[in-house]
Amino acid sequence: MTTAELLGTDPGWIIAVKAVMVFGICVVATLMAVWTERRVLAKMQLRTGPNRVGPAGLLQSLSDGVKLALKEDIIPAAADKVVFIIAPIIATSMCFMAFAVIPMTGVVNLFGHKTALQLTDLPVGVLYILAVTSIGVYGVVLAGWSSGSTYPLLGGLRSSAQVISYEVAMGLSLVAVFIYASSMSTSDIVASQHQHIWNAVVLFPSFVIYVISMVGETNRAPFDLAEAEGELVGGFHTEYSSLKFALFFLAEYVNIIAVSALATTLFLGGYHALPGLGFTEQWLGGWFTLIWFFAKVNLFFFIFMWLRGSLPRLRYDQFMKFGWKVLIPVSLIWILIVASLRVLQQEGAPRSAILAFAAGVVIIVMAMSSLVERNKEKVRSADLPLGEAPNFPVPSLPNVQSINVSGGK
Amino acid sequence: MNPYNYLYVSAILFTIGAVGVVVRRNAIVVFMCVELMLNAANLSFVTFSRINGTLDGQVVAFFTMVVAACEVVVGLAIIVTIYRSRRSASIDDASLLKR
Amino acid sequence: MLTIQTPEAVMFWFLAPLSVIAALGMLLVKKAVHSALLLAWVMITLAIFYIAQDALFLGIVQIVVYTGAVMMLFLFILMLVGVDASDSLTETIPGLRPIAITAALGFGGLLVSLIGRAKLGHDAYGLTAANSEGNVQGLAQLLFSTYVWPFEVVSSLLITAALGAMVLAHHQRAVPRATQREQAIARFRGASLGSAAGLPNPGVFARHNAVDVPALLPDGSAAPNSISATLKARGDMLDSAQFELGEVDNTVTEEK
Amino acid sequence: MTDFNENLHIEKKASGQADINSVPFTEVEQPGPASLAQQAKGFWVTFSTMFKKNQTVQYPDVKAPTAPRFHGRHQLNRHPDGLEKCIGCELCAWACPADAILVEGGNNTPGNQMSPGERHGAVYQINYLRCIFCGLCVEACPTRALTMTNQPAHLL
Repeated sequence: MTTAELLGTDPGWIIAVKAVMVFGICVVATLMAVWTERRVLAKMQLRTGPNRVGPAGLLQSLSDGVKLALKEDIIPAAADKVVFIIAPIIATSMCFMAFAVIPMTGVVNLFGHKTALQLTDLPVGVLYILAVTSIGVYGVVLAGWSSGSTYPLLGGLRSSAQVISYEVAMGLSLVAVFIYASSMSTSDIVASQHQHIWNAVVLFPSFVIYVISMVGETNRAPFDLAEAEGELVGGFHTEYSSLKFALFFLAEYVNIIAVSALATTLFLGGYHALPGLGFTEQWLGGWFTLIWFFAKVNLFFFIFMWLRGSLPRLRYDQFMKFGWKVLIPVSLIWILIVASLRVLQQEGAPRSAILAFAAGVVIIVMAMSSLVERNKEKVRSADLPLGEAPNFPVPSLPNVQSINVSGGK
Repeated sequence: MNPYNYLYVSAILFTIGAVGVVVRRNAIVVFMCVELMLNAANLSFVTFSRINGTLDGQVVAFFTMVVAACEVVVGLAIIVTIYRSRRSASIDDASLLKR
Repeated sequence: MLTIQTPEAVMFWFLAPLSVIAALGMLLVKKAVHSALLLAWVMITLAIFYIAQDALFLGIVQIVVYTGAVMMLFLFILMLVGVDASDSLTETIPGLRPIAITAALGFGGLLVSLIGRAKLGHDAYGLTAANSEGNVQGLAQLLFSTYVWPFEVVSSLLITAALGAMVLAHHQRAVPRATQREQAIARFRGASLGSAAGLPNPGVFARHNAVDVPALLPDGSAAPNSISATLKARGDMLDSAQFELGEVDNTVTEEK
Repeated sequence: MTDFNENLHIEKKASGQADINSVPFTEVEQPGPASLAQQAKGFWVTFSTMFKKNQTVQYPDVKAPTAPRFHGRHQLNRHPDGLEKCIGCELCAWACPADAILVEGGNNTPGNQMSPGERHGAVYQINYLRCIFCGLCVEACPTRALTMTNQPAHLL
């Protein structure tokens, strides 16, 4: 029985329970994620991080949330009031919706009913996630526009351009997965990986492109240009305070968890155990798969934190250049290769032909990259035109007749 | 209810879009009204596809979307170009050849 | 034979008026961004209609393409072109509005009455048969067999449009843009060293360090470079004289 | 470039002195983009740091010794015979850049001899919400009445 058929037998109350569970998991995971991020980042910087509220500071984010909720809610006079209020609501509700199609467990027993922890299974589930996240961006863009202030507007503008360009790369990286799984449904993709091998192995370039563009999509460091603190104050949410700001905060973290969950589903075999540990899936009546799922999601979340701890923020033009001139062409070429390989396989071409094709592609790519490298060397070694020597006075030092500023000669 | 109701909605939306093209002065809003008309036409394609029991209507709607995307890309580029030289996005200001 | 379930009818009678009201609002609101939002809402309701009519793929693609990309592009351009330029709703061609509304009423009435009278010759079928292999598979079957030529034509159109947009929006530089390094070298090799150490910050000697208060030069006049050209053009520049302290009051009041 | 820079034109130095124009520029080697291995090394730095010992001192719980010349809480001293050193001169208050000190002098009377000489500090208040611990008051004090201890101010 496929997951879609299994979910089709759910009575209404099970669906309601699962919806509440999805909501609860997202909120609790956000609270935990904020705490984890602060602790892990602190460890990366030889600090301790929050450790005062609750055991090991576990309740820190909860107390932060309560504090935010009790703060004064300010709507700037120049703001467009309706849009200003709607924006955080859009941002938050949409990222919760993305979780509806993510399969979190295999078959489990929920209150005596056999089901899987996935709210619904659409034949176009992954596209649905793309659609929902693209609506979620409206929250950011509208927040920037409606604040009636310069920096938020710049943040919103950056964010819209950023999301449009990185969603293209993201969508293209997913195409290879669709080709391999021959389905766009999340549960089918998980099932196909269970039969063969993780997509992260076969479709490694797609995996890398997805991971990069998911960081760009969620506005996280090193791609956090929409809220670049050094340049744009707070970016799109500069003018927000109190619960509305908390909603943006929540949206950001739920978004991170959602894209991590999608990455898990598409590339790391979803809720299934690591290869060779399949026997654990029967422990706890199938609920053990939830542990596997969250272990993988946390792996991605750790990558988010690791990036934030290691890399400086990109300049905006570098960021755009990277998206349009590197990620998109690379993923286009990769899709071509994957599609050709797939066709060769389905047409029953001999293994040697497939191998020869793959080897040919590898040789072409290497030749191209070495050509590019050689060109780069040429540019780097080209002399800068020597203009006139500088024309600025140097303070005369006591007992020194001439000063050689450049150290040479 | 029968599926023809969708056709009524489609007709009304199309009319509203047409009025918008005529009445509004901001080039971008005019453009959005054109989009509304295309969307309304799409709705009737999808409805007819359902009424006739074939998927051809949906394929046509799909093509409409692609063409609309092309149109938006080029149209917005034109608007930006006009805005660069005129500092205005109003369609009344773009009648330079007339005056 | 097609039978429509009650949930779909409820959904229709709830969403259809909303979408029509939103479309009307699109014409009536002043700000272009509000128009764009209302249009996005209309598009989302249309997507829901598509999904309700067994066009699942098209419904999702409608959201991804229209709401996600096209409307986002509109918003992007609106912000680029001038955010708070609210549209004037005055008529430029006299009598245009009544004529347009009358014509629209006539045209809309004609369309509606035509749809009301039209006869199909057969009952509505519904897509259960066509979607039996799945909506996506059915669409793909058609797209890559019957419609493969239009598909190719449309894709070449897409590429042409992308190129055309690039040509239109591209701004050719006459001279290559100076890199940071070249700018630094030019600063030191130029005729004057006045700017070698960078421009003065707003607020230098000015008793106020907000970005809209220019720095003062040693002679007390405002340094023109210390303030953003945008603020200057907008007229948002403040005179630093108003922040000067008055004469310090040196008179000692006698203690009681 | 712009108007006010034109006024600042600086004359070249006379010959014989150091002339920068005679010095040729040397091209400084620009590091190119880091290789993949170098990037990985950077990631390893942050990762390995996670397993090192924290540098944080859990301050209110664990009190690290302050530096020998730490500017801590102020202290008003007395002479060995028990008389106050402060003479109420208000020099500390005048020296204070943060305007944190309030001093009111009082006259010493035969029945109430607080300090040697004629005057003593009748009121001496330091507002620690304003104090910036710069120590200028200590420098200003003519009698060494005011010094700073090693203890953080808010601990008392």
